[in-house]
Amino acid sequence: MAEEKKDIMIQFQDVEKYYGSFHALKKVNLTIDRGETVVLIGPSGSGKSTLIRAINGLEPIQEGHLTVNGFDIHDPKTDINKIRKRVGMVFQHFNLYNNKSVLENVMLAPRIVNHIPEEENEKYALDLLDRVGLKDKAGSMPSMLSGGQKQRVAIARSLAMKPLALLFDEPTSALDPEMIGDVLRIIQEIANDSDLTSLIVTHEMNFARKVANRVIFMADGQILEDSKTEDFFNKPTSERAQQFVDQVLDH
Amino acid sequence: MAEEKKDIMIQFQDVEKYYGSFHALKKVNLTIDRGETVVLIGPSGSGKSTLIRAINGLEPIQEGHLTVNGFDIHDPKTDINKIRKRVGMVFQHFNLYNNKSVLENVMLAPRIVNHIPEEENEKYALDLLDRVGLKDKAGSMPSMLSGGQKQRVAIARSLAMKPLALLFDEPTSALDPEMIGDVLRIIQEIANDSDLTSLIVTHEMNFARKVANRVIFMADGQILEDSKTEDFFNKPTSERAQQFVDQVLDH
Amino acid sequence: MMIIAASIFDAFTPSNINYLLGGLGITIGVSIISVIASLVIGAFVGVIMYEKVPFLSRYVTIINDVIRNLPLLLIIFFIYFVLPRIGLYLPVFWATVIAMTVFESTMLAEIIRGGLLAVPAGQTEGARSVGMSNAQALMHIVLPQGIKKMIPPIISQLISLVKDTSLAVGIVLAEMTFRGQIVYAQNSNYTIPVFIALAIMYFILNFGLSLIAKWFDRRMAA
Amino acid sequence: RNARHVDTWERVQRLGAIRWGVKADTKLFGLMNTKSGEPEGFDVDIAKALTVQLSKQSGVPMRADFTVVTSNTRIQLLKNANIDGFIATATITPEREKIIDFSNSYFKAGQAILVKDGSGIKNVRSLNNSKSTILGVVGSNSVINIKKFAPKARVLALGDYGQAMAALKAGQGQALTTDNGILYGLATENPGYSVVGGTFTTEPYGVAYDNHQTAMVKQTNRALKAIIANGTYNRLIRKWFRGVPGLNWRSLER
Amino acid sequence: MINLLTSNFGAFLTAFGYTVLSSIIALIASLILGTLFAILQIVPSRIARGIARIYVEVFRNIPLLIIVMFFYLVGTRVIALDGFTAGTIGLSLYTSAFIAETVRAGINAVDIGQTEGARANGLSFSQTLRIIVLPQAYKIAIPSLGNQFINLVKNSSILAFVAGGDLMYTANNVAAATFDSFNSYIIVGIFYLIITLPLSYYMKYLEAKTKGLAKEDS
Ligand SMILES: Nc1ncnc2c1ncn2[C@@H]1O[C@H](COP(=O)(O)OP(=O)(O)OP(=O)(O)O)[C@@H](O)[C@H]1O
Ligand SMILES: Nc1ncnc2c1ncn2[C@@H]1O[C@H](COP(=O)(O)OP(=O)(O)OP(=O)(O)O)[C@@H](O)[C@H]1O
Ligand SMILES: NC(=O)CC[C@H](N)C(=O)O
Ligand SMILES: [Mg+2]
Ligand SMILES: [Mg+2]
Repeated sequence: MAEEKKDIMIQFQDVEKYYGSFHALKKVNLTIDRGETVVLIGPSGSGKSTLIRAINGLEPIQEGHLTVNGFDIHDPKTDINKIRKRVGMVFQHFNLYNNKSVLENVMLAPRIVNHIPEEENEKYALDLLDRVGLKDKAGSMPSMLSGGQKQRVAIARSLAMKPLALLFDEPTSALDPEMIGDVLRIIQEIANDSDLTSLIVTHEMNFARKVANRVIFMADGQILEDSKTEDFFNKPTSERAQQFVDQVLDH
Repeated sequence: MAEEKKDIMIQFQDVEKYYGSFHALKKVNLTIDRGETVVLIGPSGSGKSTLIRAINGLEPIQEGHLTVNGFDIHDPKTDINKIRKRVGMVFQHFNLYNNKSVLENVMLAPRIVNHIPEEENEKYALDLLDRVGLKDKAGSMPSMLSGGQKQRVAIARSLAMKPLALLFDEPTSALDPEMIGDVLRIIQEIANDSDLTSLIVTHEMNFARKVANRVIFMADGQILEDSKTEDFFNKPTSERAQQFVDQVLDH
Repeated sequence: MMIIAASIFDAFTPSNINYLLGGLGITIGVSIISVIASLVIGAFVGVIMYEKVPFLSRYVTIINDVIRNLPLLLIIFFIYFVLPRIGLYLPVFWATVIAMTVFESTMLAEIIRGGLLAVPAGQTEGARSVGMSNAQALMHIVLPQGIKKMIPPIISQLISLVKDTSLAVGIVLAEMTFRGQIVYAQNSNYTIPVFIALAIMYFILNFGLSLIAKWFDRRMAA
Repeated sequence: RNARHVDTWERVQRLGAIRWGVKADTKLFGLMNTKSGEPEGFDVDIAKALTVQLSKQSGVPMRADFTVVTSNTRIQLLKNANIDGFIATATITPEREKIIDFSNSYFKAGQAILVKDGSGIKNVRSLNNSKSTILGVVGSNSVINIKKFAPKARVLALGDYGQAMAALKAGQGQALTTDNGILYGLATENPGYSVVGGTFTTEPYGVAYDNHQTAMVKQTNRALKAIIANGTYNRLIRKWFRGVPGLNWRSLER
Repeated sequence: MINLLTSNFGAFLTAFGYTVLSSIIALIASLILGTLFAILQIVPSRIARGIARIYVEVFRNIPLLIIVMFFYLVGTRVIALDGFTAGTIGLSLYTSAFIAETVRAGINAVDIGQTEGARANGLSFSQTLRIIVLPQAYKIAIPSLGNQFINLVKNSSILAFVAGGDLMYTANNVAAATFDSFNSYIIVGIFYLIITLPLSYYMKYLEAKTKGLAKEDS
């Protein structure tokens, strides 16, 4: 498996995922190259979170191969933490460590996982907080931040591990409308960084249009559409996708 | 107070509201006539929920007069349940009774508050569920419904008390994007019912534009703007409102 | 009622009061040692049950469930009768400490397991998603947050422990309740006043503890 | 089987002390003095006298230490090696002799009943009906014996004599049964309650040791003879039982 | 062990019956009392809240042994209470203090939105409490009520001290008569586990189920 083509970052081959008897991912095939920015959309319950969490090993798969950065996640010999170190994840509900300050949230994993020297670690963490506009909140506890601020810290926390890929699971859907803009702007900046691979689940269609190279549409655990962004928004091939886009853009 | 002009439904006169030492509503003056549809917007924490909850007596006010349907809410002699019977409220998180079926949710208050005969009550409840498109879910428990369905049941539940006014506090902001349309459509139908007074907090600007007679903009506990809908969207007078509208419409 | 009132004065001579207070010392002594021992063991067992280590967690959980579902009184008697069979000859004080520790550590283990489970899954996921190991996530993220939720039930369990030392009366530990019995053995008219005095002393001790716990809890929350 | 008791006689000489189990809740025999923290009573004094005599016999100076026991725990404390022996109003019975050793009898008691004056109960036979409840203490053979004399009555076993007496006063039963000596102790402080009907069993008290302590038992029997011979025994009988109403202390002398 | 069990089978079985009976009576009584004192703690009357607080604190902070002794020796002077009755009353009052706390916590854990929804819908305070909040509070409290019940069964062993005829009392008597303490206590231990273990596993199952549901909800 380590002989994958060098420019493939994430590859699903006939992946099947079950929750008990519920079939959540059905024969999923998907290849994402290094540096790509891919947006994943689809109705609620279609399996978007399941797919994205599988990449990070948060959900085990039952069948098929899922190769991330050259390692097969489904192979029991693979050390999942090796993958996670290089693949960051940003959650809908932020999942900041409630018991740690903002700065500690960013510094903890580099310190205890990558053993970065304290000084270097702090400097980089503060740089990142600066980049997301929150250097002045370094000493605050998560509970004192607004949703938008929390999400920006979560993004900085992921970046601190110098990831090759970042996964975003509805990063703005728990935010007040006013806060959404700031977070999307930062995600866009990160995605434009040509080295980084991004996979983003979102309902913000305008944003998707601006940022994505490709759009993937899922329904009922299947990938129904995988197209260039402009093609997708001009005319989705499947009726289900058309219907979805209409509904989301309607009001 | 009962000699208010007959066509005024809700009137705030120099209302002040504190949470402990926090000044949440500052000298609020506002008059809403019977049959009007008013949209209330403003940034997070500006006091929109506080204002709307005060009308229903869910939050006590400290100063001023707040007259609803001719009764002064701030007067200790007023029986708040008399007002609540005629003023319905729809919440962001639906607040359906989790321990009652859909039909029971709708029938409970008319039965135990208004003592409507069982048969008549059930007939009307089923009519309402039909109106919101959920007659077939009458026997379901709330936990089996999607967010959009829950909110439609909540609307039916409010209507069952034959209210003079309905208050909506961000009725769609906890919903999946696909579900929002249906709920907004029903709210619009209700608002167009010329007898009913509606006060709606929402971030859905397109909807606001379609449904409202007037738009009220709040920030920091104050009403900064109170204009005809078209006037507001063409050119808000305050800079703060302009900025807010830009931000919400931006992405 | 007359008898009670009259015998209150007779029952509480300075030497009797002293004697009872000496029992309070033993009650507190047994409690403190058992608290510390059962917190350590309970934390260990609780984490094993939470972590789902293959085999180990399963058997530890079964043993824990059996013990915590037995009456403490029974465990006290049982331990007391069993220890010599396995060659352990202990003074009553230590037999009580062992019985209390065996029982209370199973109760605490259950509380600790529950507290860890109550930390939202998102916290573990956040930690795991940046490459932390299970142990690192537990130590740095889950445990510190779980402890906050565990404190109130732990405190009430510890208050139970203090009350439960009264059961050691069955194996003649000279704690407060037993000494109460000795006092009324002098004159059986003292029986009722002594029980009232015991009730008051336990109440002060435990209510005091719960006030301290509340204060502590508020400080933690702030 | 009992490592620390392999040989009690050898052990007490080695340590220069005998740890006696005595009662602390039984008037006349063993009752705690809360001022001194030391138990006092006939059994306690016998223990002291025996210790002195046993010291003489062995030539090793020995101290008497006291540990509190109750009817329900005395045998277990012996088995747990918390004590070397007990002198605690314990009747020598064949059942007990299977698991522990007894010296010769040092006191002859008999089981009786204590009732409220004017209750109309004259003896144990008047309790033999299903309406009667008889109170006793867990671990005493009295609650087992009584079933032979009043098989129809209900028997309730409480934790100690204080509780049993309080229960009798509270009306939880019509009679309290145990050995006459213990009952006289309770009767002295509770006017209005009397021992009635005389004794209906014989209860020879013995000094108890763990199983197979032949040496210790032999030495104890020798010591018992000695303290009877030198008048100590009768002095103790006088000290504790003279003036107890209803009790003929002279008959107890040896 | 088998010998001891068969030769005293009748006694153990009767004792088991007493333990079960006392537990069931105390469960029902303490649920009723506990709910009452939980409600008193949330009504808008300071006096009611104060009385409820005192009740709960008193019964929570005094050992059950002493409460039971009190009813057995003192309470019985008011109306005759035998050991079983006095023990069961003590057990009920003691447990009700804990149940009051559990039910109160359950009430507090019901989403405030449920109350607001009901009040906004025109229901009165007591209607809201009775019809909407309490049923949900009980549901939330089930795991913890279950644990209280298990504790109650275990605590019923206190009846031994007042000759309540229960399992523990019988174990003590059999042990004293046969000198076979080891096996007597093992036998009653098994009898206790027959009641408590299935309950405890059922509670764990419920806990797992509600947790699973909560996950799907969010
Ligand atoms: N832990 C779980 N156990 C059982 N079923 C689950 C679990 N997690 C998700 N599912 C089910 O799997 C399906 C896909 O869920 P998933 O969360 O991936 O959907 P999604 O596309 O992310 O939806 P949303 O837009 O609501 O986040 C849903 O039907 C969901 O109910
Ligand atoms: N119960 C409360 N106690 C103390 N402060 C409160 C309470 N409820 C609201 N506040 C504060 O009052 C202010 C106004 O709150 P309110 O909920 O009315 O705002 P809002 O405009 O509805 O905001 P959002 O758009 O986030 O719902 C906020 O600063 C909030 O923190
Ligand atoms: N309770 C007692 O110790 C006295 C009763 C009786 N002599 C016995 O040995 O059991
Ligand atoms: Mg999802
Ligand atoms: Mg609000």
